[in-house]
Amino acid sequence: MGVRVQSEPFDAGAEANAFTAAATGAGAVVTFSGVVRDEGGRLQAMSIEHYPGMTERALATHRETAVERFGLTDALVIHRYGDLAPGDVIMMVATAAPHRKDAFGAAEFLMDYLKSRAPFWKKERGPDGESWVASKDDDEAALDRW
Amino acid sequence: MGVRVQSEPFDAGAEANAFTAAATGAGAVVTFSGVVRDEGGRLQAMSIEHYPGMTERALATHRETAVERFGLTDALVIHRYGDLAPGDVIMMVATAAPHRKDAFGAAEFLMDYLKSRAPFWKKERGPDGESWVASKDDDEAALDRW
Amino acid sequence: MIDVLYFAWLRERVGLPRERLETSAATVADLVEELKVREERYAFAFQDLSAIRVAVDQELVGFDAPLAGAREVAFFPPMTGG
Amino acid sequence: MIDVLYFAWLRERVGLPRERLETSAATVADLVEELKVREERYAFAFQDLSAIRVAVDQELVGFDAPLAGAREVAFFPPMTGG
Repeated sequence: MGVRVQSEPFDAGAEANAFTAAATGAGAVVTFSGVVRDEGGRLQAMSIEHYPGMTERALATHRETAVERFGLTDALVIHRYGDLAPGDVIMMVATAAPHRKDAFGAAEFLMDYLKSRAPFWKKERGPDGESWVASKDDDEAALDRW
Repeated sequence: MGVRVQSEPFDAGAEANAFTAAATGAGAVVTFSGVVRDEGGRLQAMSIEHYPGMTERALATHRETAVERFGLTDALVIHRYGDLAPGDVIMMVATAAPHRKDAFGAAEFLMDYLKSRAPFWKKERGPDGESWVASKDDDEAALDRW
Repeated sequence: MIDVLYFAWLRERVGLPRERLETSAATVADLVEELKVREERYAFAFQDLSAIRVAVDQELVGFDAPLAGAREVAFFPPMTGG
Repeated sequence: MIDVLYFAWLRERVGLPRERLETSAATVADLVEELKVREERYAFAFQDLSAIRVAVDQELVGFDAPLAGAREVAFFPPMTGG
Protein backbone atom coordinates (compact mmCIF):
# COMPACT_ATOMS: atom_id res chain seq x y z
CA MET A 1 0.00 0.00 0.00
CA GLY A 2 3.03 2.29 -0.16
CA VAL A 3 3.90 5.42 1.77
CA ARG A 4 2.00 8.66 2.29
CA VAL A 5 3.19 11.96 3.71
CA GLN A 6 0.37 14.38 4.35
CA SER A 7 -0.77 17.27 6.51
CA GLU A 8 -4.40 16.07 6.63
CA PRO A 9 -5.61 13.83 9.47
CA PHE A 10 -6.28 10.21 8.55
CA ASP A 11 -8.49 7.48 10.00
CA ALA A 12 -6.02 4.91 11.34
CA GLY A 13 -8.72 2.29 11.90
CA ALA A 14 -10.13 2.64 8.39
CA GLU A 15 -6.60 2.48 6.96
CA ALA A 16 -5.89 -0.67 8.98
CA ASN A 17 -9.11 -2.30 7.81
CA ALA A 18 -8.40 -1.50 4.14
CA PHE A 19 -4.83 -2.74 4.57
CA THR A 20 -5.99 -5.99 6.18
CA ALA A 21 -8.67 -6.58 3.55
CA ALA A 22 -6.08 -6.16 0.77
CA ALA A 23 -3.47 -8.36 2.46
CA THR A 24 -4.78 -11.65 1.14
CA GLY A 25 -2.93 -14.65 2.44
CA ALA A 26 -1.25 -12.68 5.17
CA GLY A 27 -2.48 -14.24 8.41
CA ALA A 28 -0.82 -11.63 10.61
CA VAL A 29 -1.27 -7.86 10.53
CA VAL A 30 0.54 -5.52 12.93
CA THR A 31 -0.07 -1.80 13.19
CA PHE A 32 1.72 0.88 15.12
CA SER A 33 0.18 4.30 15.71
CA GLY A 34 2.00 7.23 17.21
CA VAL A 35 -0.19 9.63 19.15
CA VAL A 36 0.60 13.15 20.39
CA ARG A 37 0.83 12.90 24.19
CA ASP A 38 -0.37 15.80 26.28
CA GLU A 39 2.43 15.21 28.80
CA GLY A 40 0.06 15.83 31.67
CA GLY A 41 -1.13 19.13 30.19
CA ARG A 42 2.39 20.43 29.54
CA LEU A 43 2.07 19.95 25.78
CA GLN A 44 -0.43 22.23 24.09
CA ALA A 45 0.43 21.73 20.43
CA MET A 46 2.95 20.09 18.15
CA SER A 47 4.13 20.99 14.68
CA ILE A 48 6.11 18.71 12.43
CA GLU A 49 8.47 19.92 9.74
CA HIS A 50 9.75 17.59 7.06
CA TYR A 51 11.93 17.55 3.94
CA PRO A 52 9.58 17.14 0.96
CA GLY A 53 11.05 14.74 -1.55
CA MET A 54 13.60 13.17 0.75
CA THR A 55 10.87 12.13 3.20
CA GLU A 56 9.00 10.12 0.58
CA ARG A 57 12.23 8.59 -0.70
CA ALA A 58 13.43 7.59 2.76
CA LEU A 59 10.09 6.07 3.73
CA ALA A 60 9.78 4.20 0.44
CA THR A 61 13.30 2.81 0.85
CA HIS A 62 12.72 1.68 4.43
CA ARG A 63 9.38 0.17 3.45
CA GLU A 64 10.95 -1.78 0.60
CA THR A 65 13.76 -3.00 2.85
CA ALA A 66 11.24 -4.20 5.42
CA VAL A 67 9.16 -6.02 2.80
CA GLU A 68 12.19 -7.89 1.49
CA ARG A 69 13.87 -8.56 4.80
CA PHE A 70 10.77 -9.91 6.56
CA GLY A 71 8.99 -11.47 3.60
CA LEU A 72 5.99 -9.19 4.00
CA THR A 73 2.98 -9.46 1.75
CA ASP A 74 2.48 -5.71 2.19
CA ALA A 75 3.49 -2.68 4.23
CA LEU A 76 2.04 0.78 4.71
CA VAL A 77 3.51 3.96 6.15
CA ILE A 78 1.52 7.15 6.71
CA HIS A 79 3.11 10.18 8.40
CA ARG A 80 1.61 13.60 9.00
CA TYR A 81 3.36 16.95 9.04
CA GLY A 82 2.14 20.41 10.03
CA ASP A 83 0.12 21.29 13.13
CA LEU A 84 -1.14 18.62 15.52
CA ALA A 85 -2.88 18.64 18.89
CA PRO A 86 -2.67 16.23 21.85
CA GLY A 87 -4.52 13.02 21.03
CA ASP A 88 -3.92 13.37 17.27
CA VAL A 89 -2.47 10.37 15.46
CA ILE A 90 0.91 11.47 14.08
CA MET A 91 1.69 8.44 11.97
CA MET A 92 1.08 4.76 11.49
CA VAL A 93 2.81 1.76 10.01
CA ALA A 94 1.09 -1.48 9.10
CA THR A 95 2.77 -4.75 8.15
CA ALA A 96 1.27 -7.99 6.85
CA ALA A 97 3.05 -11.36 6.80
CA PRO A 98 2.17 -15.04 6.81
CA HIS A 99 3.33 -15.32 10.44
CA ARG A 100 3.25 -12.99 13.43
CA LYS A 101 6.98 -12.98 14.13
CA ASP A 102 7.74 -11.32 10.80
CA ALA A 103 4.85 -8.85 11.01
CA PHE A 104 6.02 -7.73 14.46
CA GLY A 105 9.69 -7.62 13.48
CA ALA A 106 9.00 -5.57 10.38
CA ALA A 107 6.83 -3.05 12.23
CA GLU A 108 9.56 -2.54 14.85
CA PHE A 109 12.21 -2.30 12.16
CA LEU A 110 10.19 0.32 10.26
CA MET A 111 9.57 2.34 13.41
CA ASP A 112 13.24 2.27 14.43
CA TYR A 113 14.29 3.52 11.00
CA LEU A 114 11.53 6.04 10.74
CA LYS A 115 12.44 7.55 14.14
CA SER A 116 16.06 8.24 13.25
CA ARG A 117 16.31 8.16 9.47
CA ALA A 118 13.22 9.83 8.05
CA PRO A 119 13.55 13.63 7.85
CA PHE A 120 10.89 14.80 10.29
CA TRP A 121 11.39 17.26 13.12
CA LYS A 122 8.94 17.84 15.93
CA LYS A 123 8.43 21.14 17.69
CA GLU A 124 6.36 21.27 20.85
CA ARG A 125 4.50 24.22 22.33
CA GLY A 126 3.84 24.28 26.06
CA PRO A 127 3.27 26.85 28.82
CA ASP A 128 6.93 27.97 28.54
CA GLY A 129 6.90 28.46 24.79
CA GLU A 130 8.14 26.43 21.86
CA SER A 131 11.04 24.01 21.62
CA TRP A 132 12.39 21.47 19.16
CA VAL A 133 12.15 17.90 20.39
CA ALA A 134 15.63 16.48 21.05
CA SER A 135 16.51 13.16 19.48
CA LYS A 136 17.01 10.28 21.89
CA ASP A 137 20.21 8.26 22.11
CA ASP A 138 17.88 5.29 22.57
CA ASP A 139 16.43 5.81 19.13
CA GLU A 140 19.84 5.83 17.49
CA ALA A 141 20.87 2.77 19.51
CA ALA A 142 17.70 0.93 18.48
CA LEU A 143 19.07 0.72 14.94
CA ASP A 144 22.01 -1.40 16.04
CA ARG A 145 19.90 -4.50 16.40
CA TRP A 146 18.94 -4.64 12.71
CA MET B 1 -10.61 -2.15 27.66
CA GLY B 2 -10.55 -5.74 28.92
CA VAL B 3 -11.08 -8.99 27.06
CA ARG B 4 -13.94 -10.21 24.89
CA VAL B 5 -14.68 -13.71 23.62
CA GLN B 6 -17.43 -13.75 21.03
CA SER B 7 -18.76 -15.58 17.99
CA GLU B 8 -19.84 -12.37 16.22
CA PRO B 9 -17.50 -10.62 13.79
CA PHE B 10 -16.00 -7.36 15.01
CA ASP B 11 -14.63 -4.27 13.26
CA ALA B 12 -10.91 -4.32 14.09
CA GLY B 13 -10.36 -0.79 12.79
CA ALA B 14 -13.22 0.67 14.80
CA GLU B 15 -11.99 -1.20 17.89
CA ALA B 16 -8.48 0.16 17.34
CA ASN B 17 -9.78 3.71 16.95
CA ALA B 18 -11.87 3.51 20.11
CA PHE B 19 -8.92 1.98 21.96
CA THR B 20 -6.55 4.72 20.77
CA ALA B 21 -9.02 7.50 21.61
CA ALA B 22 -9.41 6.13 25.16
CA ALA B 23 -5.67 5.62 25.69
CA THR B 24 -4.92 9.16 26.82
CA GLY B 25 -1.28 9.83 27.47
CA ALA B 26 -0.19 6.69 25.70
CA GLY B 27 1.90 7.89 22.74
CA ALA B 28 2.26 4.41 21.24
CA VAL B 29 -0.49 1.99 20.22
CA VAL B 30 0.25 -1.42 18.70
CA THR B 31 -2.36 -3.77 17.32
CA PHE B 32 -2.11 -7.33 16.10
CA SER B 33 -4.86 -8.92 14.01
CA GLY B 34 -5.00 -12.59 13.11
CA VAL B 35 -6.68 -13.31 9.80
CA VAL B 36 -7.89 -16.66 8.42
CA ARG B 37 -5.55 -17.48 5.52
CA ASP B 38 -6.94 -19.26 2.51
CA GLU B 39 -3.68 -21.27 2.10
CA GLY B 40 -3.83 -20.78 -1.65
CA GLY B 41 -7.41 -22.04 -1.84
CA ARG B 42 -6.75 -25.13 0.29
CA LEU B 43 -8.63 -23.75 3.26
CA GLN B 44 -12.37 -23.37 2.77
CA ALA B 45 -13.55 -22.75 6.31
CA MET B 46 -12.35 -22.69 9.90
CA SER B 47 -14.17 -23.34 13.13
CA ILE B 48 -12.83 -22.46 16.55
CA GLU B 49 -13.79 -24.27 19.72
CA HIS B 50 -13.04 -22.83 23.14
CA TYR B 51 -13.52 -23.50 26.84
CA PRO B 52 -16.11 -21.02 28.09
CA GLY B 53 -15.12 -19.69 31.46
CA MET B 54 -11.50 -20.72 31.33
CA THR B 55 -10.96 -18.73 28.12
CA GLU B 56 -12.06 -15.47 29.70
CA ARG B 57 -10.03 -16.19 32.84
CA ALA B 58 -6.87 -17.02 30.90
CA LEU B 59 -7.15 -13.96 28.66
CA ALA B 60 -7.86 -11.65 31.60
CA THR B 61 -4.86 -13.05 33.48
CA HIS B 62 -2.50 -12.64 30.50
CA ARG B 63 -3.83 -9.14 29.86
CA GLU B 64 -3.26 -8.11 33.47
CA THR B 65 0.24 -9.58 33.44
CA ALA B 66 1.06 -7.66 30.25
CA VAL B 67 -0.27 -4.38 31.68
CA GLU B 68 1.87 -4.70 34.80
CA ARG B 69 4.98 -6.06 33.18
CA PHE B 70 5.15 -3.47 30.38
CA GLY B 71 3.60 -0.51 32.19
CA LEU B 72 0.75 -0.28 29.71
CA THR B 73 -1.89 2.39 29.99
CA ASP B 74 -4.36 -0.11 28.50
CA ALA B 75 -4.70 -3.43 26.69
CA LEU B 76 -7.49 -5.09 24.75
CA VAL B 77 -8.00 -8.69 23.63
CA ILE B 78 -10.84 -9.83 21.39
CA HIS B 79 -11.05 -13.43 20.17
CA ARG B 80 -13.76 -15.06 18.11
CA TYR B 81 -14.99 -18.64 18.24
CA GLY B 82 -17.35 -20.56 15.97
CA ASP B 83 -17.35 -20.58 12.18
CA LEU B 84 -14.99 -18.37 10.18
CA ALA B 85 -14.11 -17.99 6.51
CA PRO B 86 -10.85 -17.08 4.76
CA GLY B 87 -10.20 -13.36 5.18
CA ASP B 88 -12.11 -13.15 8.47
CA VAL B 89 -10.37 -11.52 11.41
CA ILE B 90 -10.01 -14.21 14.10
CA MET B 91 -8.76 -12.06 16.91
CA MET B 92 -6.93 -8.88 17.82
CA VAL B 93 -4.86 -7.51 20.63
CA ALA B 94 -4.16 -3.82 21.20
CA THR B 95 -1.63 -2.35 23.62
CA ALA B 96 -1.02 1.26 24.61
CA ALA B 97 2.09 2.55 26.36
CA PRO B 98 4.02 5.79 26.73
CA HIS B 99 6.79 4.41 24.48
CA ARG B 100 6.82 2.09 21.48
CA LYS B 101 9.18 -0.52 22.93
CA ASP B 102 6.71 -1.46 25.65
CA ALA B 103 3.69 -1.39 23.36
CA PHE B 104 5.44 -3.76 20.92
CA GLY B 105 6.80 -6.01 23.67
CA ALA B 106 3.42 -6.32 25.35
CA ALA B 107 1.63 -7.16 22.10
CA GLU B 108 4.16 -9.91 21.32
CA PHE B 109 3.97 -11.21 24.88
CA LEU B 110 0.17 -11.34 24.73
CA MET B 111 0.22 -13.13 21.39
CA ASP B 112 2.76 -15.69 22.54
CA TYR B 113 0.68 -16.51 25.61
CA LEU B 114 -2.58 -16.47 23.76
CA LYS B 115 -1.27 -18.93 21.14
CA SER B 116 -0.24 -21.58 23.65
CA ARG B 117 -2.09 -20.83 26.88
CA ALA B 118 -5.60 -19.71 25.98
CA PRO B 119 -8.00 -22.64 25.43
CA PHE B 120 -8.86 -22.27 21.75
CA TRP B 121 -8.68 -25.03 19.15
CA LYS B 122 -8.87 -24.48 15.41
CA LYS B 123 -10.34 -26.93 12.96
CA GLU B 124 -9.85 -26.39 9.25
CA ARG B 125 -11.97 -27.62 6.38
CA GLY B 126 -10.35 -28.10 2.99
CA PRO B 127 -10.85 -30.19 -0.15
CA ASP B 128 -9.77 -33.32 1.76
CA GLY B 129 -12.13 -32.84 4.69
CA GLU B 130 -11.70 -31.50 8.19
CA SER B 131 -8.70 -31.58 10.50
CA TRP B 132 -7.64 -30.08 13.81
CA VAL B 133 -4.77 -27.62 13.50
CA ALA B 134 -1.63 -29.01 15.15
CA SER B 135 0.15 -26.83 17.68
CA LYS B 136 3.59 -25.62 16.68
CA ASP B 137 6.74 -26.29 18.68
CA ASP B 138 7.67 -22.72 17.74
CA ASP B 139 4.69 -21.39 19.65
CA GLU B 140 5.63 -23.24 22.79
CA ALA B 141 9.27 -22.18 22.42
CA ALA B 142 8.20 -18.55 21.98
CA LEU B 143 7.16 -18.49 25.64
CA ASP B 144 10.70 -19.12 26.82
CA ARG B 145 11.81 -15.58 26.10
CA TRP B 146 9.40 -14.00 28.60
CA MET C 1 -18.53 -36.15 42.00
CA ILE C 2 -16.49 -34.27 39.46
CA ASP C 3 -17.25 -32.70 36.08
CA VAL C 4 -14.96 -33.95 33.31
CA LEU C 5 -14.75 -31.91 30.12
CA TYR C 6 -13.29 -32.84 26.73
CA PHE C 7 -12.38 -30.47 23.91
CA ALA C 8 -11.43 -30.71 20.23
CA TRP C 9 -10.34 -34.20 19.10
CA LEU C 10 -10.50 -35.50 22.66
CA ARG C 11 -14.19 -34.60 22.70
CA GLU C 12 -14.63 -36.35 19.35
CA ARG C 13 -12.85 -39.52 20.50
CA VAL C 14 -14.63 -39.73 23.84
CA GLY C 15 -17.88 -38.92 22.06
CA LEU C 16 -19.21 -36.31 24.45
CA PRO C 17 -18.27 -32.80 25.63
CA ARG C 18 -18.67 -33.40 29.35
CA GLU C 19 -19.80 -35.89 31.93
CA ARG C 20 -20.24 -36.07 35.70
CA LEU C 21 -18.25 -38.86 37.35
CA GLU C 22 -17.94 -40.49 40.72
CA THR C 23 -14.23 -41.05 41.31
CA SER C 24 -11.82 -41.67 44.13
CA ALA C 25 -8.78 -40.84 41.96
CA ALA C 26 -6.20 -38.90 43.92
CA THR C 27 -4.60 -37.24 40.89
CA VAL C 28 -5.35 -36.40 37.28
CA ALA C 29 -3.13 -39.33 36.21
CA ASP C 30 -5.18 -41.69 38.40
CA LEU C 31 -8.39 -40.42 36.83
CA VAL C 32 -6.97 -41.01 33.35
CA GLU C 33 -6.08 -44.61 34.31
CA GLU C 34 -9.63 -45.15 35.59
CA LEU C 35 -11.08 -43.84 32.35
CA LYS C 36 -8.75 -45.86 30.10
CA VAL C 37 -9.86 -49.19 31.59
CA ARG C 38 -13.52 -48.18 31.47
CA GLU C 39 -14.09 -48.24 27.71
CA GLU C 40 -12.17 -48.50 24.47
CA ARG C 41 -13.02 -44.93 23.40
CA TYR C 42 -11.24 -43.55 26.50
CA ALA C 43 -8.22 -45.77 25.88
CA PHE C 44 -8.17 -44.42 22.31
CA ALA C 45 -8.56 -40.80 23.44
CA PHE C 46 -5.84 -41.01 26.12
CA GLN C 47 -3.33 -43.22 24.31
CA ASP C 48 -0.69 -40.45 24.02
CA LEU C 49 -0.62 -38.22 27.08
CA SER C 50 2.18 -36.11 25.64
CA ALA C 51 -0.40 -34.72 23.20
CA ILE C 52 -2.88 -33.86 25.96
CA ARG C 53 -3.15 -30.88 28.28
CA VAL C 54 -5.15 -30.71 31.51
CA ALA C 55 -6.89 -27.99 33.47
CA VAL C 56 -8.26 -28.42 36.98
CA ASP C 57 -10.87 -25.83 37.88
CA GLN C 58 -9.85 -23.89 34.75
CA GLU C 59 -6.15 -23.64 35.62
CA LEU C 60 -3.53 -25.47 33.54
CA VAL C 61 -1.86 -28.18 35.62
CA GLY C 62 0.29 -31.29 35.18
CA PHE C 63 -0.99 -34.88 35.26
CA ASP C 64 0.34 -35.20 38.80
CA ALA C 65 -2.04 -32.51 40.06
CA PRO C 66 -4.23 -33.63 43.02
CA LEU C 67 -8.00 -33.81 42.56
CA ALA C 68 -8.95 -33.26 46.21
CA GLY C 69 -11.60 -30.53 46.27
CA ALA C 70 -11.62 -30.13 42.48
CA ARG C 71 -14.98 -29.50 40.82
CA GLU C 72 -13.95 -29.59 37.18
CA VAL C 73 -11.24 -31.37 35.17
CA ALA C 74 -10.76 -30.62 31.47
CA PHE C 75 -8.73 -32.56 28.89
CA PHE C 76 -7.72 -31.10 25.54
CA PRO C 77 -4.99 -31.00 22.91
CA PRO C 78 -2.31 -28.27 22.91
CA MET C 79 -4.01 -24.95 22.26
CA THR C 80 -4.03 -23.31 18.85
CA GLY C 81 -5.65 -19.93 19.30
CA GLY C 82 -4.52 -16.54 18.02
CA MET D 1 25.52 26.38 -8.26
CA ILE D 2 24.07 24.32 -5.49
CA ASP D 3 20.83 24.47 -3.52
CA VAL D 4 21.41 24.53 0.23
CA LEU D 5 18.47 23.67 2.49
CA TYR D 6 18.07 24.16 6.24
CA PHE D 7 15.50 22.52 8.49
CA ALA D 8 14.19 22.90 12.04
CA TRP D 9 16.45 24.98 14.33
CA LEU D 10 19.12 25.22 11.63
CA ARG D 11 16.56 26.96 9.42
CA GLU D 12 15.67 29.28 12.30
CA ARG D 13 19.30 30.14 13.03
CA VAL D 14 20.29 30.69 9.41
CA GLY D 15 17.07 32.63 8.91
CA LEU D 16 15.95 31.03 5.65
CA PRO D 17 14.78 27.62 4.45
CA ARG D 18 16.94 27.44 1.33
CA GLU D 19 19.35 29.40 -0.80
CA ARG D 20 21.23 28.94 -4.04
CA LEU D 21 24.99 29.31 -3.69
CA GLU D 22 28.05 29.49 -5.87
CA THR D 23 30.69 27.33 -4.23
CA SER D 24 33.91 25.58 -5.09
CA ALA D 25 33.81 23.49 -1.89
CA ALA D 26 34.99 19.93 -2.52
CA THR D 27 33.15 18.39 0.43
CA VAL D 28 30.28 19.14 2.76
CA ALA D 29 32.78 20.05 5.46
CA ASP D 30 34.41 22.59 3.12
CA LEU D 31 31.01 24.13 2.39
CA VAL D 32 30.30 24.43 6.12
CA GLU D 33 33.62 26.24 6.61
CA GLU D 34 32.76 28.64 3.77
CA LEU D 35 29.39 29.37 5.33
CA LYS D 36 30.77 29.86 8.85
CA VAL D 37 33.11 32.63 7.80
CA ARG D 38 30.46 34.32 5.68
CA GLU D 39 28.18 35.59 8.43
CA GLU D 40 27.64 35.30 12.16
CA ARG D 41 24.29 33.49 11.77
CA TYR D 42 26.00 30.62 9.93
CA ALA D 43 28.73 30.40 12.55
CA PHE D 44 25.97 30.22 15.18
CA ALA D 45 24.01 27.58 13.25
CA PHE D 46 27.03 25.38 12.60
CA GLN D 47 28.86 25.77 15.90
CA ASP D 48 28.31 22.12 16.95
CA LEU D 49 28.54 19.75 14.00
CA SER D 50 27.90 16.71 16.20
CA ALA D 51 24.31 17.95 16.47
CA ILE D 52 23.90 18.32 12.70
CA ARG D 53 23.05 15.79 10.00
CA VAL D 54 23.59 16.23 6.26
CA ALA D 55 21.94 14.93 3.12
CA VAL D 56 23.36 15.32 -0.36
CA ASP D 57 20.76 14.94 -3.08
CA GLN D 58 18.36 13.57 -0.44
CA GLU D 59 20.64 10.80 0.81
CA LEU D 60 22.14 10.92 4.30
CA VAL D 61 25.92 11.30 4.13
CA GLY D 62 28.86 12.24 6.34
CA PHE D 63 30.55 15.66 6.40
CA ASP D 64 33.37 14.22 4.34
CA ALA D 65 31.01 13.53 1.41
CA PRO D 66 32.14 15.07 -1.92
CA LEU D 67 30.01 17.76 -3.52
CA ALA D 68 31.07 17.11 -7.12
CA GLY D 69 27.92 16.86 -9.20
CA ALA D 70 25.61 17.47 -6.24
CA ARG D 71 22.53 19.59 -6.84
CA GLU D 72 21.18 19.81 -3.31
CA VAL D 73 22.72 19.81 0.16
CA ALA D 74 20.52 19.83 3.25
CA PHE D 75 21.48 20.50 6.88
CA PHE D 76 19.28 19.56 9.80
CA PRO D 77 19.26 18.32 13.39
CA PRO D 78 18.92 14.59 14.22
CA MET D 79 15.51 13.46 13.08
CA THR D 80 12.61 13.08 15.49
CA GLY D 81 9.75 11.55 13.51
CA GLY D 82 7.47 8.70 14.38
